[in-house]
Amino acid sequence: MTLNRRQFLASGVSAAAAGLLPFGAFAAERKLTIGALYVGPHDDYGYNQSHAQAVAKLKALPGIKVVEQENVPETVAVQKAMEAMIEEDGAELIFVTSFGYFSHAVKLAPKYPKVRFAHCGGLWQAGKDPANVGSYFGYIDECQYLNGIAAGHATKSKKLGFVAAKPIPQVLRNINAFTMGARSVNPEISTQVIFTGDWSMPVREAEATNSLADKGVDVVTCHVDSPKVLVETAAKRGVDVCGYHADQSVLAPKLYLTGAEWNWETVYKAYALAAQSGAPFANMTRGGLKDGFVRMSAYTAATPAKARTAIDGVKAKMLAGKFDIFKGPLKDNTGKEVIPAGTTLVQTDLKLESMDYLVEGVIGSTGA
Amino acid sequence: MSELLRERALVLMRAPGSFALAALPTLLAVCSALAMFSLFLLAQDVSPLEALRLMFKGAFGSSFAWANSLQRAAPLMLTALCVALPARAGLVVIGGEGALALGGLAAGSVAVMAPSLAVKAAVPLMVLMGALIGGLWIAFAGMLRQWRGVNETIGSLLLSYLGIALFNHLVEGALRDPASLNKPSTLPLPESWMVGAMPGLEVHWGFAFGAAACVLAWIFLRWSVPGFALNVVGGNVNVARLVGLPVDRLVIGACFAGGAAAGIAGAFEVAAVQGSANASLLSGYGYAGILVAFAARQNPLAVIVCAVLVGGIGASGSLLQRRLGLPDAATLVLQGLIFANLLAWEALQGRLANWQLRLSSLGARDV
Amino acid sequence: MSEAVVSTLAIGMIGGAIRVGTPYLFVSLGECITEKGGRVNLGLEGILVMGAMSGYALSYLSGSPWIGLLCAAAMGLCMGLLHGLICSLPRVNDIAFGIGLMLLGTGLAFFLGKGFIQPQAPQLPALSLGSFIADPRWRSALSINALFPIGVLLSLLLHWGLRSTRPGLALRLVGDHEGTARALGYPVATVRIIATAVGGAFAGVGGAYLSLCYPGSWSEGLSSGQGIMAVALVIFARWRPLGCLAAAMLFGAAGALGPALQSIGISSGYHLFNAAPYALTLAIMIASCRPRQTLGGTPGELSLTR
Amino acid sequence: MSRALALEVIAAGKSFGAFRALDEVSLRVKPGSVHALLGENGAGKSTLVKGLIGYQSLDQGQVMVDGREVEIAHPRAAQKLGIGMVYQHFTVAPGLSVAENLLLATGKLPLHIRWGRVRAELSAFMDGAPFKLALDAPVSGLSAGEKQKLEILKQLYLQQRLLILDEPTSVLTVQEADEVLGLLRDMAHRGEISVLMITHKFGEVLAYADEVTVLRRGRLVAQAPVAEATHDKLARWIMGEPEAGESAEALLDDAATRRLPRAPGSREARLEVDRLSVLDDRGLPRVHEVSLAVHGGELVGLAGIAGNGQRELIEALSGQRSVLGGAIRVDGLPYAATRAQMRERRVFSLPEEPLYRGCVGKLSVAENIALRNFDQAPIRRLGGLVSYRAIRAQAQARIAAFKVRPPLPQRAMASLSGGNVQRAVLARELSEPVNVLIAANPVFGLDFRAVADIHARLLAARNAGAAVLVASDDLDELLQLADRLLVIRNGRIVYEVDAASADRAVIGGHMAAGH
Repeated sequence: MTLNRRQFLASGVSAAAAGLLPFGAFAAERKLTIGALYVGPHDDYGYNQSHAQAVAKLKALPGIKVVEQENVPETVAVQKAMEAMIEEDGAELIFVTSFGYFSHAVKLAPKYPKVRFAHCGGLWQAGKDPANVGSYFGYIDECQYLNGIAAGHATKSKKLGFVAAKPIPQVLRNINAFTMGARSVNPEISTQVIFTGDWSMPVREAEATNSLADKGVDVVTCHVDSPKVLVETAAKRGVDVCGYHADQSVLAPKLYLTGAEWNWETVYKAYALAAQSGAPFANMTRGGLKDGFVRMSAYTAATPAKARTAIDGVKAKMLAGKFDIFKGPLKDNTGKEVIPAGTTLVQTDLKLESMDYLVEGVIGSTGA
Repeated sequence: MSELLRERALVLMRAPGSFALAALPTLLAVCSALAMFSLFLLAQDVSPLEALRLMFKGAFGSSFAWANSLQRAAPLMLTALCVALPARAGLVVIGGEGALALGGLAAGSVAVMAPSLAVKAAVPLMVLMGALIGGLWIAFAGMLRQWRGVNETIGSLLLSYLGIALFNHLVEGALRDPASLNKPSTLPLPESWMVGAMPGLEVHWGFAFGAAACVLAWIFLRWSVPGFALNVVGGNVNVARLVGLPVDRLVIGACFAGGAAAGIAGAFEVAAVQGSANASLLSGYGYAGILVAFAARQNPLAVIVCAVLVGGIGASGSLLQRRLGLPDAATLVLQGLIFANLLAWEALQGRLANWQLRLSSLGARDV
Repeated sequence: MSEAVVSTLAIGMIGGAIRVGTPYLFVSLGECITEKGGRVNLGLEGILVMGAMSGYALSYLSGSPWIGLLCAAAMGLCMGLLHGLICSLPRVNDIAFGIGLMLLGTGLAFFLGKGFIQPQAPQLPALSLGSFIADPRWRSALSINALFPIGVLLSLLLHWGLRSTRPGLALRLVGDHEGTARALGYPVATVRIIATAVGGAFAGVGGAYLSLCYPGSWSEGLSSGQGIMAVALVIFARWRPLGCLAAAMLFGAAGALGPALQSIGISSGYHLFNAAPYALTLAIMIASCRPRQTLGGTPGELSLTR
Repeated sequence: MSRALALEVIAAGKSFGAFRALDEVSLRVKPGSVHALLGENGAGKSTLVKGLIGYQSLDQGQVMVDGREVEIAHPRAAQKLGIGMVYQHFTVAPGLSVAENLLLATGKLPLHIRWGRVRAELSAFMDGAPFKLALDAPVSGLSAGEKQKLEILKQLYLQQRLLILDEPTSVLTVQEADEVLGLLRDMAHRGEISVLMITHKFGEVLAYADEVTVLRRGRLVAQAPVAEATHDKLARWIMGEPEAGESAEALLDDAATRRLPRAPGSREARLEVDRLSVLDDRGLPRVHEVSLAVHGGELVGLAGIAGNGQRELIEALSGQRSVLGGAIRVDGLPYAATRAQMRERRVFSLPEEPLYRGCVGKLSVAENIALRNFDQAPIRRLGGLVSYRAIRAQAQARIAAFKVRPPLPQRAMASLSGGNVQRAVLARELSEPVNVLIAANPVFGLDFRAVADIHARLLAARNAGAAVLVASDDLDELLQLADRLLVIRNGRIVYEVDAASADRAVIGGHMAAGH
């Protein structure tokens, strides 16, 4: 893990720059087939849909053809699906959108050195992993921090709820950011987390939302594949809700404070055009609000005015690159210091991608 | 009617698995299932001819397609044995998924317990551990049935759910490799332990192992003394007891063997595909194995063919999605149709056997 | 444990029993009817998923959740009818065909349901039974969907009907002893087909509960095996409709246990807590079954309990 | 006024493929009479009766009821005409109560059953019925005799005018049989019902029937008033002309209740049962601390009304049922019915209903014959594999020795006739020297020739020094075969007697006491 911030930015910028290139005659004429694999149904109102929508936008680009496959389990089926896209459809760029696909992409890449495998969420390591595998992800914890601010202003009981699938770093980072955002409003606020154990468990997610509401929680958010059930259940219980993955405001128009959304279009366009024009492949692409990888849902009538001001203030700082969420001193919820005073972990710091703690104010534990 | 002709009819009737009798309804079932599927596609404004052509191409149309189908078939053969072996003793076991998960976990934990083992010892040890744990899990369902009278279909399913919960609990807890960040897994196997592809093929050794297991199972059931005994137990348990066969031991043994097969499937998923035990093992191979076993009428040799067919359907689904934009569920629909048709046409097979019975009993009367 | 913790847990379990248990109630009543006639339908899982999808789709398309519910019931009826008809053919194994139906129903529902994951369909209304209670949490726990009282009524009705109506007695006879039923001139196959179809309709309604009440939307992960578990529930309900009611509630409460425990701070081992319903079912079956003897109340013609 | 029904069948015929099961059979049951229908198995009795009650249609022939021609296409149609059938195999639903079974039998249930009114009606009927049963008792808890009574009660409750009884006394004690048949005859003679009774037992025909019809091979052989019939005449009608080498008299000797000659036995106990207790299928104790001993060269008969624990006892001895308490010893050593013990101590069994309890229907005759020794050389070859050639060779020899028809070892067991299934089972169980033999209802449902053959083999085993225990529902069979008789009632041995000095009536009394 030797990447420093500059390298990150460089790769991110090159990708972004490619996206901004005017469509030259050369680029437009070169035909490119792009493959995309999703772990769930591509219209799940959540994670997979956020990817599929961005991929769909690529279809409009000249010379680009898209082949997709959904519900691909993280088994040998992934390798075979990718291979089939390459062998049968001539795909040259493949978006491998589930975290669990990473090892399969790494395994297959050496066999097809000319094909670019862009994987969502993985940790590509120079020297270890093949050069034609790349990883992209967005700092959606920034949005969750802003969600937290909205929640902090909206809550009366000082109790927030978070329904999460599994205690893994990406999820923990979101829970922590959400909690820290809320506690920046009022340090008495706590977040109760409930793990459902898997990415798509509608009944259990609804049940978790209900038990949170029973406990007096009055704002909930989540990190599961499809937040639809959570948002609808919250709406039934009259509990405020912050969205995730995509804009779910129509599901609870009176209670939807705001939401953390992916904006993969930026990333995908950059990758597609780079592949089309033969520009170098960005092996490690990361970006947050500033880079347009993620965005916030529009405010609704439910968003308190105070929250809007506070969010806008922090957001401006984030967009200027002047806001760091995780900085010392920071304690976890067992009282252990996880970031010493004086240390600041900037968003690109890889330590954040292996987060294994819940910060002070979160009720819950990281063990299974 | 001549004695010779009658004898031949009787031989046919005697072995319900015999080729002539088994092949006709199977063929008709597949045809009618494809016809229904075509109608379904027509209703979706999709050309059935094009779809079927693509399916064939995706499943068996090229060497790549073959490799794709065979690769998918590898775990299915073993999980199908998890149904077919106990079925010989008259049990319907549907809990292979849990046995596969725990077998995979056992295999993966070998890397945790003894990471410095030599390859030659490690891979057999992983397979053995997988077999042992998977076998014990299904054997437990057999024990519950024999000793407590708990229906094995429900019992094995519940045990499967419990096994999966235990699997998740351990993979995300005690056995988790701290370095497995966003995908909780056990410690990855050393690179050298990974089971590779068979020479000249892009199919891992799990396929050969599965096929060999099926052949062995067939020989065992058909020719061995315990296999014969198992057949008696499955045929009439009262008689098995009458002639003093150790019924409980045979039934539990068959369950153990079946569970061991599923556990080995899990071990190969770990050793040849995943490189560690993680939630990706839970991808439905155990349930698909039920389909394969019933389609094969619980005959281990037919299991090989059916597993390749089901693997082929899975492989072809990819092309249907990419070329025709059909949802992945299209293959589920086709699988369901084939399965339902196979069972419905079973009735025809019964009628065929009846005709032959009538034919032969007419002849027998003047003996 | 403090009083607040206890009341949170109690509310969670009682509310959960009703919320999570209702689909189990419908499916197990359906399976109870089917098995009383001497057949097993493992395909209820597929029917449930199909019912959930079609109910949701029709509710969305028509704007009326009740039309959706009817459609789910009709869909269940048709699929149950199919099971009943096919299993009446000689040599067709009902357990195996059920597995086929499960695959087929799930596949069709996923295939045809793609377009209905996104839209929001009108939901069935809820009855506020607890409007006199001040505590909003109790109010919410007792804000019960219309289908739950219907399910309770149906189980009472079935309890009475199986004993005191002609169809009920005929059904039990057919399931108990085929030869006798034949000798008495009852149309065995017809009775079973009707029972399987009606059982399918119940399962369809159970599915509609999932998509139109709770959790109240259609997605491919909606069912987590409620259809198959119902078969186990019926066994330990001893084929009694009121037993099904109790078993479904117990199972629902056990299903609510995992999230409820986490909400009061017991968070480790949630995978195991979430498996509580299965452990509970298995424990009860182990406790109540005896080797080589049939349970009291077992329909004599049932292939499941040979 | 006579309610009893007059039935006439004219030229009934039925074929199964090329096989003529019923050929131009005519029959007349006079109103208010008891009519016996006699014949060997396969003589066409059940085909005729099934046609009469609409269970299976006849190909030709007319049925006249009270002088009018009727069409009976369905059991309901027969019921409407007042014809009721009492089956040999019970047609009661064991999971339902007596009251529910009676009510269901009426076939015209109201949509809503008002149990209050129905119960009152049933109680009133029960008060006037010839035998009494508790209305709320689940039928599964009734004894075989009680079930048989329930069958008859069903028809009486329906106020049927003609009762067809299929071997009505096969599960009843002597006293019960006398009681039931006596009551039915009295009802008939009072003009309340007519009775058509299928039976094997000459005694019943001669004692209770007014007229008798005899069928053989689908043809009518004789129809006569019982007053004109004798024991010998009936036998000759049933058996037909004697075949070469055997006289009708010889066959009759076997069939008569005459004790067969026997060699003296040894006095060493081969099979000992000590305070044995066994549970039934419902988990209730059915055999209570039974003790008994069978000596070498002795044939012990176990008499009892079906359902008194003899089945559970025999199953426990044969290894088909686990033992709750007590001990079994063979040759003085503890015996747990394991395969090794069975082989070493040469213990063999002839279970009742051999097709369902004695062999595997889907396996071949050869494989079934090999069930005792497939794990022994020469069938077991090197490497633990089974030699199908050896199985076939063994089967061919034994099929020839036991005259199994057809003599095709590869044929599926389920396709054989009842007598041949039993012969195949005998070929498996009696081909090797026998030390202990346990048999249950060994000739149930078989015809005279098969019965004689199997009885001879049982006695041969006894004469060769084996300890033989035979349980049978047919007391006459036991009186004919056994050296000593035990009576089992309610799971206990209640009476023991030397067969030579046994008195039928006394034994019957012990079988029935308390019922």
